[in-house]
Amino acid sequence: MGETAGSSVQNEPRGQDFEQVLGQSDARLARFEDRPPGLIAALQHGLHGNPTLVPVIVLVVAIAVFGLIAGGKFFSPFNLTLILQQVSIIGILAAAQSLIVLTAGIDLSVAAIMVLMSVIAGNLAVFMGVPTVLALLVAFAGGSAAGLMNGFFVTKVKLPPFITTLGTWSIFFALNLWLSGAQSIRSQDIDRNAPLLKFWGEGFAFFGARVTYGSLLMIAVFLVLWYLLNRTAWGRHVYAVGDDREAAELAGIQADRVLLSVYGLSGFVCAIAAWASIGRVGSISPQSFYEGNLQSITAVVVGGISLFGGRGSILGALFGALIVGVFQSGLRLANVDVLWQVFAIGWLIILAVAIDQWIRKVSR
Amino acid sequence: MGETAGSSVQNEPRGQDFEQVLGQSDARLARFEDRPPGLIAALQHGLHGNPTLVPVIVLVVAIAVFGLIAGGKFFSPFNLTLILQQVSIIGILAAAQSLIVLTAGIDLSVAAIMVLMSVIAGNLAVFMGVPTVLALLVAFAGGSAAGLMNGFFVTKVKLPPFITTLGTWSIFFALNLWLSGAQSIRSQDIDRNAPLLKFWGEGFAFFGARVTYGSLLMIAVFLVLWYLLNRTAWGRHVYAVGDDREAAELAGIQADRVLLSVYGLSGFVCAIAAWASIGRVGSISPQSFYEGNLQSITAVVVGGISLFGGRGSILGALFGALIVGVFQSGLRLANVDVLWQVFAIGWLIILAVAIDQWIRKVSR
Amino acid sequence: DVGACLITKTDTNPFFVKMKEGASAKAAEMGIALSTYAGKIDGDVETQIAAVESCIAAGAKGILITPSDSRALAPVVGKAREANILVIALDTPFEPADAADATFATDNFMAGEMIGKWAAAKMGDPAGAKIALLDLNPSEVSVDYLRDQGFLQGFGIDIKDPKDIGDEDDPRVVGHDVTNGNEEGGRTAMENLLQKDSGVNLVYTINEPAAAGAYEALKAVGLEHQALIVSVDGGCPGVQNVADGVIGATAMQFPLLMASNGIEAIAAYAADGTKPVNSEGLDFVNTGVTLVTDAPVEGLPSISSEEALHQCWG
Amino acid sequence: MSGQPILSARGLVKRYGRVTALDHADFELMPGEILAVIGDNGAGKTSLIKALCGAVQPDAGEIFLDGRLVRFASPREAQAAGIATVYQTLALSPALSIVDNMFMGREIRKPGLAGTLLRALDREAMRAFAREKLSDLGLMTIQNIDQPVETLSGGQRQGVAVARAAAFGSKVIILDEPTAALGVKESRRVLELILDVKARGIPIILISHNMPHVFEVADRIHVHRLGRRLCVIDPKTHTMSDAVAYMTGAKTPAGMEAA
Amino acid sequence: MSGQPILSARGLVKRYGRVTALDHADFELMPGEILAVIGDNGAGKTSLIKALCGAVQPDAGEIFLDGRLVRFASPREAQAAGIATVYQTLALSPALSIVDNMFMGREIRKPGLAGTLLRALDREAMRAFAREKLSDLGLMTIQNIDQPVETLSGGQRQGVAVARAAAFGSKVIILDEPTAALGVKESRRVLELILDVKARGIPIILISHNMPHVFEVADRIHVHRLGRRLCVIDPKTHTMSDAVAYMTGAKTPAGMEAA
Ligand SMILES: Nc1ncnc2c1ncn2[C@@H]1O[C@H](COP(=O)(O)OP(=O)(O)OP(=O)(O)O)[C@@H](O)[C@H]1O
Ligand SMILES: Nc1ncnc2c1ncn2[C@@H]1O[C@H](COP(=O)(O)OP(=O)(O)OP(=O)(O)O)[C@@H](O)[C@H]1O
Ligand SMILES: O[C@@H]1[C@@H](O)[C@H](O)OC[C@H]1O
Ligand SMILES: [Mg+2]
Ligand SMILES: [Mg+2]
Repeated sequence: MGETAGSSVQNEPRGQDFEQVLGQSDARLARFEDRPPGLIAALQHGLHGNPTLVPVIVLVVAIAVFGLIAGGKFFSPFNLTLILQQVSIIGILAAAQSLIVLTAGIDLSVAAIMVLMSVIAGNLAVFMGVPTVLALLVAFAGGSAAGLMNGFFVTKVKLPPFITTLGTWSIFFALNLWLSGAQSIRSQDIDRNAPLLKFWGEGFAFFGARVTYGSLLMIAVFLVLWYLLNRTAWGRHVYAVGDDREAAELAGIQADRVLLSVYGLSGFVCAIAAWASIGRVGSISPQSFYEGNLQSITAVVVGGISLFGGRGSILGALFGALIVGVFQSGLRLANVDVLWQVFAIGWLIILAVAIDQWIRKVSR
Repeated sequence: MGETAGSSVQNEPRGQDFEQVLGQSDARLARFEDRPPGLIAALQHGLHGNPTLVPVIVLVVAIAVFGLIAGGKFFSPFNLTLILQQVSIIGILAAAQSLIVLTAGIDLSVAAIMVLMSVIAGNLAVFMGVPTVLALLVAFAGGSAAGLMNGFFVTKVKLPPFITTLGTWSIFFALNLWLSGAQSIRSQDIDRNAPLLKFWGEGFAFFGARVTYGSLLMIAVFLVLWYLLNRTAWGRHVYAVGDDREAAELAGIQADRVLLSVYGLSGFVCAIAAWASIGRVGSISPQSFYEGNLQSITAVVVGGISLFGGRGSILGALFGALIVGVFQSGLRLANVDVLWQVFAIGWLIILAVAIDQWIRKVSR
Repeated sequence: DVGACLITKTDTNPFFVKMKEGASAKAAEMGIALSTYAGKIDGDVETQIAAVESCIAAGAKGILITPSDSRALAPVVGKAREANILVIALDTPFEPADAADATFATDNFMAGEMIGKWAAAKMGDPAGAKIALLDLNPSEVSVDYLRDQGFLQGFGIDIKDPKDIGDEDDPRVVGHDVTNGNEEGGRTAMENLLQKDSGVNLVYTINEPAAAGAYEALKAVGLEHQALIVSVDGGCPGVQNVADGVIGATAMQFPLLMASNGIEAIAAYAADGTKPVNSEGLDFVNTGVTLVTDAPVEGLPSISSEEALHQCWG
Repeated sequence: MSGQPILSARGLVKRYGRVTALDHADFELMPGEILAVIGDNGAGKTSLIKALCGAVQPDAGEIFLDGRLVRFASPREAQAAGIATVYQTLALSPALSIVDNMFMGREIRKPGLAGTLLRALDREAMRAFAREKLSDLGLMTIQNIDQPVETLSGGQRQGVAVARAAAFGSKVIILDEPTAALGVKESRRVLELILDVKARGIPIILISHNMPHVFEVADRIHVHRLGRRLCVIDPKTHTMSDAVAYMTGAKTPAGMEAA
Repeated sequence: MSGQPILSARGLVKRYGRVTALDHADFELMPGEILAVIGDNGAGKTSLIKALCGAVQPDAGEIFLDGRLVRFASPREAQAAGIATVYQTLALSPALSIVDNMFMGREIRKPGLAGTLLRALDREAMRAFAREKLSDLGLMTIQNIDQPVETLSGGQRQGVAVARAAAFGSKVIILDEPTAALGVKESRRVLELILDVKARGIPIILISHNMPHVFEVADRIHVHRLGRRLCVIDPKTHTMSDAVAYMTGAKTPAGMEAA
């Protein structure tokens, strides 16, 4: 490169006159301070650094309060593990939902995918003589395909996720009715022909507690997804796309591929939920979980994951599902009417997210 | 200000040397061209300038197609005005929903507010002897208050609208069941004690057509809101807040006040829908319109209003509601199973918004 | 040619699917053009109203409808009748019942009473009962309270207001919970009530899917032999569950019969304008209920599950 | 320069989490002057002017307008008091038209009943006014005044924001790096506009990293460093090198109006 | 300067609705050179470089890298070909940390099974590398390398984006107004970095409105006007006044390498 001269003269001070003093400049730019002002502010700051703690604290407080109101029955190992069983399906759906929400989407079709896949696996294994393992593989493939279909509309046709899944929800719902003829598959028929479908309903007991494999499955799903999201490049890309899709694309992320993978994985997780739901419910019912879509969203937001994407830990959704479960169990044991249970869950959603907002306010 | 000298010397060329040539500079900055390249592209460009045309065209095409499929029955003046009646309630709800969507929000509670207000007005006027006009005023006040409650959480507590209305939906639903005891108020009882409640169900007939005042009310609601949004400062502020809230605030718009007014007005419009629904249904049913929230959103998105806020005309929601109505009527008359109706509506949502996206792509 | 409409509450419930089958078969047999409609979910009043209007627009001769809301659908069927269309309520009566030209239905209160009486007789010692009631949903619609209250009355419990679920104060009632009429809800509700009192030994369920869910919950904690489950419906899977010992007794209804009778009535009306007449002393045509159990008790006529399997929902 | 400052502040503090963006900063703007604010990236210049115009609420400190203690809860209140600001991020609504943006919050209503009763906007009047203001700035190369702001280039948007502030600021105009995205020609126009505004007697706060620009137009230069005012220098008695040396910490000011 | 251009384009056209942002623009970048691109606001500079690096798809025209016709469907493809770009809008994810942003799309995995099978990230290695690159740029005043980018000042963010491009661009580095938001000191560092990169033999495209900077570092200056290349001038034989006159249309270039 010897021949290129340019206008910059080597080894001499460069730039305009006034820049010659820069050599002595100081490196400090801003002051930092470590002591937050008050007590509440200290709490706020502490939680701000660790926002996943918020749902954990809400959960602990809720358990404590209902322990006081509803008494010993609530606190029994049996009841606490029962809550775990009762939230396991909505919990797994909430994990699938979280993936979408982290990309700034929302999925109104998760429960519809799940029910459709349980109907498919059930019909194949129980009535059509297909080996159970194969039937399950078909359901997994089907769930992933349903997710990818959502992902296709979101990425290639550029439809907003809300609209896409509002549409596919109807589509999956209709297919489900069509395939099942609105008929449930009975527990006894499953036991006879495809007991493996009910695997996740089994479990073990100790000291009065009863833990089903389904509950453990839910926890495992969350841990695996947490690892993928936080410890792999793929996970970082998911957060980046959710945070600012255009910026991520300019930075070289193939946002469409990332989104497709997220939707596909989410559909796969819905198929896992489908399997688990057969164990939980005992039979395969095309009519169940009609409100599962909104319930999974409730768990996600109560768990502090931002609907704007890119912010929040997927573990929050686990705690969110547990909080809702604890609430419902506590209210029931306290003999509150279903009506007022619905009412209370409404306030829970508002309150939980309000606390979360308060914590986040620190940085504004 | 004679004493201030500064460093700028008056009446002499200012700035750095190289800027002295600026006097002769040319004013053109970019070239414009008026002839778009191809035929489809020309259509795309034409629609791009007038995006509200898109739902109008979809509507016309849908009417034509169903006219062919379902034949004369579909095309009768009776059926066409019937469609107008059938969409009137979801139409008015869609108007309320549009207001929220234009501010980049979404309202899952519009139908719940409507049903609650019809129950309140009905109980007061039919059973508690309150003069009907007063009962209606209470409902209007109640609807506005319910809207303002949503607005309060959105602006003051800074909750996302989706979450707020997911919560208040449960709350309004529970209140509705509580107040009504889940009992519908019978048509005969309304006729006897408060016939005014059913006013919007009346109408007039000509050449086989039957137009109810409720259908006209829907159109009037849209026209008034269109005027407010497009011809007043308030409307411009609504769009600005929906487009970029922070920018609007820095520009001096009190975003919170604008949002509160939008939510309050939206609740008021839900109360109008409540009154209209009594005329339409003939009785007051606390269980009706359970899916009205999602249906109003469907109308809004099929009508081309962006869920990201700040873009789209409220008239789009009117056409959106009509498109859905035409679809359902056409499919029913063509004897298509509900199952496949649900399926078709799913695809309609996806298709309508896909066309809209294609039009908008021009500018990217 | 004669046109008729069948409008059911939903398409997601086998009960209505059966009804549709019955109506379609009969209509085909009698040369009637049948259009079928349904709401998307239970309580979907708007869709049913729109369906009635479409039937009026299409010039149907008769409408068979299971109203999602007994009161809310009355005005629109009134319009249909003004247009000289025969309106027959199936399964769920209107309020008032004469809003329709006729009603072909099960007596739901009686269905409840039947299984209540059976349970009381079967248990031998009704005083030691601990009863869990698994109802439909928070709305407390008429089938819901009629069956629930009928059951309690049949069992011998003072039900106070017969339209209000849960206002009784008999200590034998452990509690009520809602199931949405499906297995998942049945299971969760049963778990919840077991939490209140693990000694539950009698379970009333709104329908057979809820019963199946309740059984799963009991089985999970090894209490399936402690509690007796009773239900209403008589769907084939339900009857099978009676055979399998999941359900102790169920009250069978006849949706197919309701539907085919309905179609016949429309054909008759189209032919010479005759309208069906109500059963003696009732404001509806009782299509009957039959108790199905493999453990018959004294004084209560019943059929076995084996017999029932031949006529389930026929 | 003498008399009472028109806008001043004492001891402003603003913390963001653990970062102290403003650390007991003082500030003074004299009537009719152009005050430049210079400082390294992150020194707290933007935080300072946001505190002055109500866009953020300082954690401590006082602000005085015309000698009276004020507290602006929102940018609107500051605007109502006559302080117009062009933010670094521009504060324009991308989907709205140029006219709509220029008049945001200050719309003109039709005369007569249409305006008072029906609250109808006078769109023609607004268009005409906007066209005039943009021409003043030499920005009428923009083809269509009704086109959405999102279709403009970065520089054109900056022009719209500056034109808005110049049109509506009555007491103080604050410009946060108004020429950062502008070309040579466009920057020149903005500088001229600043001098015009000053000639109308309205004082200006100008944040800029461009030393030639600062030294050309400023009457005084506020040097900001580590969240507070380090010193105020007079461009006639100091060189650009001095300014840069103070601002970067290469030299410490001695014997001058220190903060 | 001789031989074959490393990156070149012929007849690029890009229309946005009715605006023609690129109007048969030509472009040439020679190996090892710093090519400045100057032009009025809205002249189409950003559109030009976005077309070159795959961020927008031109409606017509051809692009050549190393003499071979290329077509980049996305920025990723251009990056894979060795073209790193710092966009005017920065392209950072606000909620993610500085490290995450620097390595976006180029993450380092742990050695061994953890990396290949479990695909675990090597976060320590990434942190160390990021710290080093930021120190090179004098940006290690940033307190915590794991802090989210949204907590940085505008200037600090620019620094992160430049550091990323400098660290990963292997064939061509494109900088769209990299110093626009930067202070005097920070701008100087960026200019030095540009010269460093050039010394490593990597050619650079620099868009800037700052004439002193352009004339200081550029080997050749591409003057863009009305969506196309007007001319290319040599900073050693032309003055800043010439450049400004061409770019603003005050003078028409004669007898030179016209487009
Ligand atoms: N919203 C925020 N959250 C957290 N930290 C912030 C926020 N805004 C500013 N800061 C921090 O406060 C300090 C001052 O920022 P400020 O934007 O005022 O600097 P500046 O002098 O305007 O810099 P520049 O010249 O780069 O615009 C910086 O360290 C910045 O990181
Ligand atoms: N996405 C877009 N939609 C519509 N018009 C656009 C778009 N992007 C750019 N333009 C138009 O294209 C022309 C060129 O814009 P471009 O951003 O390339 O200019 P530039 O030379 O980079 O300007 P600056 O120096 O202000 O950054 C401008 O008239 C601009 O308004
Ligand atoms: O009678 C019907 C019942 O059998 C079904 O299960 O739910 C709806 C009822 O109307
Ligand atoms: Mg700043
Ligand atoms: Mg540019």
